[in-house]
Amino acid sequence: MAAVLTEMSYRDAIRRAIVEELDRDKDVFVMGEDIGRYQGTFRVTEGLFKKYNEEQGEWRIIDTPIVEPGFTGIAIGAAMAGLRPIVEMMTMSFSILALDQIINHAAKIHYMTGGQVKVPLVVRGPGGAAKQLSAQHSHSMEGWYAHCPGLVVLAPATARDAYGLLKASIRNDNPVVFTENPGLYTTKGEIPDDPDFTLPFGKANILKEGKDISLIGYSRMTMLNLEVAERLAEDGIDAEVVDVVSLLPLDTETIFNSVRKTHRAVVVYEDWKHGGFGGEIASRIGEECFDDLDAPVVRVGGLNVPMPYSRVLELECMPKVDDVLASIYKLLK
Amino acid sequence: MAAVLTEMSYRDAIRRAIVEELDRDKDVFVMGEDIGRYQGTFRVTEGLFKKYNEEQGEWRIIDTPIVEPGFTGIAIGAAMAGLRPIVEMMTMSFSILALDQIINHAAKIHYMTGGQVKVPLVVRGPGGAAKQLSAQHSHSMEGWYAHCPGLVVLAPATARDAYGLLKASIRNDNPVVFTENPGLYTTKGEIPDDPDFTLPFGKANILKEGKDISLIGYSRMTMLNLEVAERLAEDGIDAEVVDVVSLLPLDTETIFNSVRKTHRAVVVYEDWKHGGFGGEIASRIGEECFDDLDAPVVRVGGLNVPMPYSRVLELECMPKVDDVLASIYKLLK
Amino acid sequence: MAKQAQHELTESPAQLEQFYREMLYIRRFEEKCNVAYRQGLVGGYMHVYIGMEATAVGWNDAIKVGYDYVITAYRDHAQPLIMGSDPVKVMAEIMGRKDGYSQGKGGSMHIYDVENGFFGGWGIVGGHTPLGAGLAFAAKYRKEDRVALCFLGDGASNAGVFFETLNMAALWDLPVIFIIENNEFAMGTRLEYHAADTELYKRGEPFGIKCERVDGMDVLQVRKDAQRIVDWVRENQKPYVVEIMNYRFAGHGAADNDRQLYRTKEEEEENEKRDPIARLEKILEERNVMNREKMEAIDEEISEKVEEIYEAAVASPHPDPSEVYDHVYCDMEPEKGH
Amino acid sequence: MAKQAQHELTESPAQLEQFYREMLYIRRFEEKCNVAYRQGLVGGYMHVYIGMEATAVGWNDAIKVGYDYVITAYRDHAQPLIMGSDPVKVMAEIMGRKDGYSQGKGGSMHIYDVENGFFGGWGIVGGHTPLGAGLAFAAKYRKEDRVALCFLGDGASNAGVFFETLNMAALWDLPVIFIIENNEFAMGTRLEYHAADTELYKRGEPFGIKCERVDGMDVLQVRKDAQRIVDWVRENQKPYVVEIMNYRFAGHGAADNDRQLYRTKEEEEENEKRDPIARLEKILEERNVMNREKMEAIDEEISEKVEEIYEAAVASPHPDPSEVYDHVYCDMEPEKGH
Ligand SMILES: Cc1ncc(C[n+]2csc(CCOP(=O)(O)OP(=O)(O)O)c2C)c(N)n1
Ligand SMILES: Cc1ncc(C[n+]2csc(CCOP(=O)(O)OP(=O)(O)O)c2C)c(N)n1
Ligand SMILES: [Mg+2]
Ligand SMILES: [Mg+2]
Repeated sequence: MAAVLTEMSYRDAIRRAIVEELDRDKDVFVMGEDIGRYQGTFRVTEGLFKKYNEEQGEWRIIDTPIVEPGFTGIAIGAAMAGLRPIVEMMTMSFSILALDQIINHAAKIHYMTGGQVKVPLVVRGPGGAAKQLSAQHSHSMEGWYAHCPGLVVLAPATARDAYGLLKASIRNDNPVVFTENPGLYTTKGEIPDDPDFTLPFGKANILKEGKDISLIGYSRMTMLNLEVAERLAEDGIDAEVVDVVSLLPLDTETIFNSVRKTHRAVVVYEDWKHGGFGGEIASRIGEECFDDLDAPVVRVGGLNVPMPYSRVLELECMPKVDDVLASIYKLLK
Repeated sequence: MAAVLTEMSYRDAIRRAIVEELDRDKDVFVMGEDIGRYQGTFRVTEGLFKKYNEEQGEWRIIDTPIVEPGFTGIAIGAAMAGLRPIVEMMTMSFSILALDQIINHAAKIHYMTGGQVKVPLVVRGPGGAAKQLSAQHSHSMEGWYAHCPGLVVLAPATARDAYGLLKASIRNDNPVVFTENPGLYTTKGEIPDDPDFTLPFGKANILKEGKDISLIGYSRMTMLNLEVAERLAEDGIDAEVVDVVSLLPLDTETIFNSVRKTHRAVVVYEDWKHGGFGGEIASRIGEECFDDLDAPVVRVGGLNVPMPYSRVLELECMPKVDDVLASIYKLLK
Repeated sequence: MAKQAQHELTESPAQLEQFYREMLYIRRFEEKCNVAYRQGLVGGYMHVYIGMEATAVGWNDAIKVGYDYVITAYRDHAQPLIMGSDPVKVMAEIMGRKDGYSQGKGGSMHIYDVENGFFGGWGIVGGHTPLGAGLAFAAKYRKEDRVALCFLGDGASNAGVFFETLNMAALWDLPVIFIIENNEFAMGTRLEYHAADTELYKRGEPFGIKCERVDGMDVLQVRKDAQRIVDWVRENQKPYVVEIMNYRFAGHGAADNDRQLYRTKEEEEENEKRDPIARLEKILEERNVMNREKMEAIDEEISEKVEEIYEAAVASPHPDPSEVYDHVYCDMEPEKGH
Repeated sequence: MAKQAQHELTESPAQLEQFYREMLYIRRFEEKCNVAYRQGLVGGYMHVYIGMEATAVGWNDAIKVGYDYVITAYRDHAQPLIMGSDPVKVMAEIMGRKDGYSQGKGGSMHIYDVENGFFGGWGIVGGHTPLGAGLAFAAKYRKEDRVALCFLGDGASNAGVFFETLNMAALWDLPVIFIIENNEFAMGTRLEYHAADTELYKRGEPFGIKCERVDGMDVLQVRKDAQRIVDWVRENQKPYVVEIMNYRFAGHGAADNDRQLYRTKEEEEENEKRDPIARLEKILEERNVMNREKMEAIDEEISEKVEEIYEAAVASPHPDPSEVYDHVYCDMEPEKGH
């Protein structure tokens, strides 16, 4: 029974997932800055306040003051009592203020209580740089989150994954950090017309098969890698594109199998290179696929500088197709 | 002209560094919770309040309310105006509350102002697990900090390094995160009797030379590696112990040179293994020493679980000599 | 200053005896914890409630235990004991044993008994205050009339997240009561060195939250204030801030051996005169509820009970190393190994 | 509500003209920024000060520019313009050019002119408030009599770190003035949806900080209040909280095209009647300081000046890609490459 598919944007897929889960379960609610009456800065929550609060007279879409630690904590407390909050961070950069709540509280509660308390919380929002938002608004936080046991950390690149994984996250009893990306909101994908469609955590995708080299990334960098693969194809190089999707848990098997086939790997991430999550992926490959590698595992990351405002400088910071190609050609030489 | 050496504990070395710099420069002051009248939870600041505030009538040692974001921010503001604050975090775990101030502000100010403003700030305190402090008090934060450009991140293992590097940090115009370790405070070392002794950032140390394998770590894990090396020596394996000391900047040359000599490397860190800083070190070695490696670079890290209270479980979480040995023997097989 | 207690003779002898038993139970339990700590049976940080007993006892009597929510910081042994939790599981947790409420994963600072509505047990100063509001949020969201009690220290009342929480609690009319236990110290720092204005109840004012300062050393007065406030909050569905004046007789934590760095012996002795247990004993005598002999008998009974709890906890095994991976996730395994 | 202005005839004609010129300068400059944004010469987030000019102008006139410290959030173009900063460097920074104050690294939200005592320019709501106190801390530490002005929004006044800062500012007697610019909105959220009590000045009260609400649309009144408060703080070496009532005529940022989601057209029109520039124009006429013709001439002059600033900024080159590594550290090179 093949599901009917509808084409929609990454943003609409996320909104559909939220609406379906709000309709399905009264315990689900949404909380964040400017998400209700103002419809959300990135318009992900458009129409929700009208539908639930105004038309249905419910208290489901909750505009908060600009206090990330406080409202995240309230959401966690509500989750401890059995509700299922979806917290929007206007940008993931601002979640740095709520790390104590997310890491020291949400992520550890199930453990510290010896399993007495569950925290069915989703923290979602756009991560990484957008366009000229400068140093304080352009953080990639997912690498930090992926370091913290007790969390599930997702960074889907496609509308379909965003849809299926967000639904799974809302239904899941663990705290989930769900990173979107401003550059992905308008990309399109096909979504199954099935309100019970969910996807499992910890599953990487092969978006393009290939035999010569594995291009490994997540979120917007997966889209970059698809471009890189096209450019490589012009030179007769057949690249495989591995979309990591889930940083914690990490699907090492899919990654290792790809590298065992291609014998070469490049890991691409937008975040600052030094100490970023690409190091985790690369060192895993280095350790587990040592005998399969024909070349060193190369990482391509963001420049190790605070994000500058100037577009010229900003573009310099983020990995581009040519940066990845340059590393690959160095590798193949 | 060989300097006269005095033997003292890691804790006393840090205190001496602080006192000498307080005496040297009126712009230096110390701020933190219970550091003054109460002498500091780990007694690092013992006697300072009495000496400066009571006897000399100065306002140099400042007890704060328990508000890490607020007092760190005040210290940063004071640094912007040219003062040189030393902020003690009662434990580095609590600095998670101040990350917005340290990362979004201190680390980026010089850049965002185009060089107009300097932030000569030191944030120091014990990092990592002590003994049964449970999940919320046992964080290793240095890996996160080392990810952030604009910061200098140090994690000295010896009293001498702690002394020389802390003095350098206080005199330096960049924000420095200086991680101590509760398990190191009572360890002893020899300190040069020279009030102008400082050490450069970005310099790893070879604490024991060897030719068969490189044991790479920092802070308390360097001491563990020395023990591992002794055990290996019993089996005729000659290990080299590399103390990384400085995570940002990272002295890759010393690390690479060691691996190029030994052809094998183990990276040991106390922090959660997944996404920890060991990944950065291991993936660098994998990339730059590919042809020199006779075996995969292995990482030994803390278990990926929130720190449990029970001593039995806590010991299970932290890397132990036998864990490192087990990885090495697997590698050598 | 705190309003003076006026003892109207409203409490029944049974009730008075119950308060006495509960306070004494906490006192003897905490003393035993101190013994266990000195014996090396407890590690890490442990903070006892000695001197502050009237606060927990008075408030606990004013709520619907098992229905209402209670949350506090790391000084968290007292509440579960009088909420009907299994005391062996409390003591075993403090010792990090398998029979503890968190099977040894939490320890002294992280006690939870969720079935009874006790939500812990938190180590980050101020960090649990939004959680308390979140519990009240859930009650309101579900249109239940539960009330949440959120205890915090004078030191914690400076935390930014507490003020953020106050604003939202008022903005959304959450039925949460913040009980600032002003025991005059935040670890080694005196109240006047950490709070610009030492009348901490005022922190509710800029948010239009009803707030007041009350006495915390006379359990009868505590009980009356508590009932009045709990009823008001349940009825009006709005938050409340209470500053309750008590005092900790012990050090900050079991490892704090330097009380003289922040307070004098004379000050301690002066405050010991405020001992809530001695105070109730006087009332019990005055009202002819019981005589000293009866009190001693009760004390002996409770001390024996505490001894049994201690023995049972000591007999509980340590967790098996393999349990280290349990409860990292619900229904998911974490990745294993170093 | 805000105290009513009583115009005593104390300002000299020259002073009145100066206020007029400064407000108009800000207005025209900001309008030009909007043009530049629409032309694609400015990217990211840009927040203009249109409607709020009287606040910056009145306060700036009350301090010792270049000696006292000034810090604000991301709505930061106005202050440097009237503090004597190089306007081309301001506009160039907004456009991300090499001649900008931060050589294009900061952009609209991060303008700094430290020589003149202007310390920015910050993007994290509330995050700069402890920095403001820290500047005052430095003044006190050095026994200088500088005062720090820290501007923040109504939305920012909910931030926890702001309350932490208030407590310490009062505890340590820091000469800092927190000026809460209550423009009735935090982005798309009305005051009453984000603040439980909309009288924001009260937030100083629990710390014993002197605080009051003042009018922010009449520059003469602003100037008087500012001088009184700055003098008091300099004299008494204590913090102060001022809530100043103003209104932003524009959207939150240049990208905010949906003002009708949070306020009506009628409301906007009603508030336009409060326009501080029109208000001063009326006073200028009433007091015979200048006539409409003179005002138009000044406007023309200023508009031309702004045009020149704009042209000069546009002519400034973009930074060279290699500059991306400059100023990550003082006296240290960062590691390079992807
Ligand atoms: C964020 C944070 N900073 C510091 C600490 C260390 N610490 C634990 S308890 C405490 C004092 C708290 O005092 P108070 O809130 O008055 O509670 P009391 O201990 O008196 O019950 C401190 C500083 C901590 N646990 N969390
Ligand atoms: C911590 C944080 N959360 C969210 C944002 C996004 N944001 C930028 S400005 C703003 C509104 C602030 O309003 P207010 O403080 O009243 O200042 P105004 O814009 O009115 O001058 C928001 C939500 C941010 N910059 N920082
Ligand atoms: Mg206290
Ligand atoms: Mg505003």
